[in-house]
Amino acid sequence: MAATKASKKSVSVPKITEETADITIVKEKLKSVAKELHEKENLHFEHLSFITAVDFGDYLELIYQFYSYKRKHSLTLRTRVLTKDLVIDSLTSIWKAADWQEREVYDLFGVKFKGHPNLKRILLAEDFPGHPLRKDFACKNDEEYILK
Amino acid sequence: MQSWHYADLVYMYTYIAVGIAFIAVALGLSRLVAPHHPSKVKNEPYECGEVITGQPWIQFNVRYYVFALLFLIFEVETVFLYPLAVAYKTLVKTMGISAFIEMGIFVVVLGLGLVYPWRKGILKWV
Amino acid sequence: MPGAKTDTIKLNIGPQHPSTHGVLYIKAELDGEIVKNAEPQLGYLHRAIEKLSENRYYHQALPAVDRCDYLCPNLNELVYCMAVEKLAGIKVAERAEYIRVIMAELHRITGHMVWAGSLVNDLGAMFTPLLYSVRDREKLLDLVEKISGSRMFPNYNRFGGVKLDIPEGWLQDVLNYIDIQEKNLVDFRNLVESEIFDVRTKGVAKLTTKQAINFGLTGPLLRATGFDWDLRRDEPYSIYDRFDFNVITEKDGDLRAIYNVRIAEVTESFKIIRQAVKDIPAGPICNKVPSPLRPDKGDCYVRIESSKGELGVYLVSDGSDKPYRLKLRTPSFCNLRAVQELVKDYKLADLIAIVGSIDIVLGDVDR
Amino acid sequence: MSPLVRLLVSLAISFPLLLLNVVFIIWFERKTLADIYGGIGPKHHGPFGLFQLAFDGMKLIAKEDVIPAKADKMLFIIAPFLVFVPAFMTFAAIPVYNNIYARNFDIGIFYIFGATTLIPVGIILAGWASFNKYSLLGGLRSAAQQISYEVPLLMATLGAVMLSGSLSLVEIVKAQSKVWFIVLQPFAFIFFFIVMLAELNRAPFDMPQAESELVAGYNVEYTGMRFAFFMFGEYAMLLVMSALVTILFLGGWNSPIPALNGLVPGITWFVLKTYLIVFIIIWIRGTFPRLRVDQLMHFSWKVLLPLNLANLLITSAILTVVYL
Repeated sequence: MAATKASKKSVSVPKITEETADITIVKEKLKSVAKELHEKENLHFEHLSFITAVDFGDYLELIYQFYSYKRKHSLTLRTRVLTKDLVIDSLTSIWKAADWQEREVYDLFGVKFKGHPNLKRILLAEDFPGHPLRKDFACKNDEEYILK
Repeated sequence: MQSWHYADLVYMYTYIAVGIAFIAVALGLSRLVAPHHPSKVKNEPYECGEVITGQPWIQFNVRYYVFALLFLIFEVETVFLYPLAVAYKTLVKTMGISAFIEMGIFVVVLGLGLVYPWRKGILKWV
Repeated sequence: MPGAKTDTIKLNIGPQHPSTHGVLYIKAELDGEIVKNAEPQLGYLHRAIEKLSENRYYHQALPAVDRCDYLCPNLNELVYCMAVEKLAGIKVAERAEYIRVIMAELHRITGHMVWAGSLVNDLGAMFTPLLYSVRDREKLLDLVEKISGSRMFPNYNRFGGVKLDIPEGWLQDVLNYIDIQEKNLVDFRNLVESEIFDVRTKGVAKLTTKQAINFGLTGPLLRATGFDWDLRRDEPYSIYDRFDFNVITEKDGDLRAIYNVRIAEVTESFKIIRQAVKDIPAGPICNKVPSPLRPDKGDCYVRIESSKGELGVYLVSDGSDKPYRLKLRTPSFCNLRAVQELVKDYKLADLIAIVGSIDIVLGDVDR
Repeated sequence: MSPLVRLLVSLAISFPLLLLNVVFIIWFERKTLADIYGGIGPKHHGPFGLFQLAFDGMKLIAKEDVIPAKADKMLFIIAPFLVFVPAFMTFAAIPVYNNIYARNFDIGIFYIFGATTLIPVGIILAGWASFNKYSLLGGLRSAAQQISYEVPLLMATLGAVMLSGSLSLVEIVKAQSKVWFIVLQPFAFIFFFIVMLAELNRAPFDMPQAESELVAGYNVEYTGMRFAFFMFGEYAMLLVMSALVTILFLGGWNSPIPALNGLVPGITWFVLKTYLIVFIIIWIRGTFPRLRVDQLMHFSWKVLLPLNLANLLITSAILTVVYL
């Protein structure tokens, strides 16, 4: 798994030399790293392609895909949140594109984004039980909800 | 009033009465034929199938009515133009150029009436 | 009028509304005709494609992905197949690459044309422009049916190639179709580009490049702001580097610019298809793929330029025969976010037009 | 003929005539639009689907009549009357030929405009009474729009009145026996035509209905026969206005070339011209997108009205020179 390999590096401020890069950071640093990614002239990641999460049992890996139109390089930024403590900083203040992406992750995985202006479910109904893209979400919950 | 004026009115009212009667008959027929099963959901106003928030009868923005006021002014003035227009031929023949001048005054006054709200910015839809 | 107290109306636009392109629901707040706030509410067409795919074999996810953007399904298939191929290290047959490009561009044409038709519909025209483009789409669906057996959802791409070889005379049919479409495009433009269309679209929902990038807008919306970017040229996938075509940009960033970009792109697609039809080589249409398919552990992100913008697939494999996680980065979803900010202080009629201009397909938004 | 018999005969003729024409226009519109956008249109009932409307009517009669629970019932019921009855009223004043008319009002134009001014009232009532936000917006738009276009409408007619020196529609047509007013008043004709579209709520000015924005505008909540009467009133007005254009500018029953006078009955010319106008209106609907509400207002007050005033001045100047 690329994620597990990368996690050993534990980089906080990335150095990007190649065309693409793949780094993993601790979640506390996310906001400051993101700011730097966005603002530093040699990084200049102005395009946030998507935010998503992958469920690995006791932790969720959050994936941020960036691209720089100016420098023509892309970056996959990974960070982890423990399933017990699903809170992470929101990036909406830097990229407006992050707004709905974060809401989607919140909706489908239950990750709470600190500082998000409007953190509500986006695809599912407000009273939907559980977060369906988590691996422990059994599909029969769904049926019960529909029957209800 | 001359007798044919009354005839005009008779025609007008008959046509109105027939129009109303036609609708009444058609609605009555429909009442006989059509089903009638009111339900709570059916009698809700349509709003794209979502739960309604707030109500439509509110203090509405005044900008729609500004035009109504303007209309009133212009309509009344325009109505006065009609007799002038009908009699224009005879007026020109009897009064000569002054008929045109009178017409011009009328139109210019109307024009000023338009320029005023225009400059005031009332014609702008904000 | 100063001093007059007025209330705002909270209006639900959608999901059962004639011009929300399906089941989009916009919570709008109106002050008279002016939109003070508009918030799209999604999910009425959520079919959990991502979750479904996790419980299916790799190839079984294909039909599900097909149903994402139902106007140009082939592009969804293409990007999903590319992701699996990248993860599993599968080579694509040369002939299949050409067929894929032809199919993709055909769908791009119809995507753009149906968009343009429905935009004019949203602006209040009778069905004429929309039906003009739907009429042309009908011919395209015939072509798709001929090659794949299915009209709407071809399910035609396979890992390593495509499902079936080209039937006899199909390439000629494609060329004929393009000729007809090219003529009809002139007709369409004559019909649509009237004075009223101009006043309705020029200067509406102006965007700067900086804003557009920050919103995460891609595709024609971004190009309409004057930003020269097209994944087909700048990050060539499949065999797009072999074709000669222009990337269209406009500088205004308003509805009219978006319209111009898309219509011009249709012409570029004609060019690409003509070249592809000319150069298409003989040979096998699909490489051998191990069955069941078990890509190595790992993940990848693949993106292509769909008719709406950057369409991406993020795929994680845990080494089993099912995808561990499939994330679809759909352009409709990302672009629709901008509506919220764009419509402020425009009229209600503009709101409908702006939503229409974004080119949303609700299947693509909700997945 | 005693006056009473005459009244009854005119009613007996004009009422079915209106019904038939409206039904025909609706069929004609659907067929024409279908031709424009490459469809087929009604085709199953009768030759060329001509009886489609009869079946539609049956369906509408048999449809449930729903009045929203919170609606203002009184106004809700009155509104369709206010749309249909004026349209029918105006029919009394339309002369089809020299001596074929229900009544030759000597203020015929006033009579027609007076009656049509009631229609926006019906629309506003319908919009307000429905207790629906869409219909409210539609009604308010109608208030602003139809009212704004009323003034240019009257102004555009003034030219014809000045030329003929009469408000009677028969007299106006008679004044055109040599030259049609479209030749003498080309601009007034254009203005009148545009304004007429707005008065009729037809594309590209169909703001109060605006399917793509307001779903159906003021008549969202109406079902069955009540809805039918809105439609009916609308198409009756379409007919009346087309006839009015014919009378005011296209020479009514006068044949296009004076030499042809008397060859064909004058009514034929009248009907042909009216339906030509109807066709053009439908054609425009099939082609153009809708204007926005503010653009609509600007167009009326800032373009049409000044141009109309200018046209009026120029006309009177020329007339002065001619008459002197």
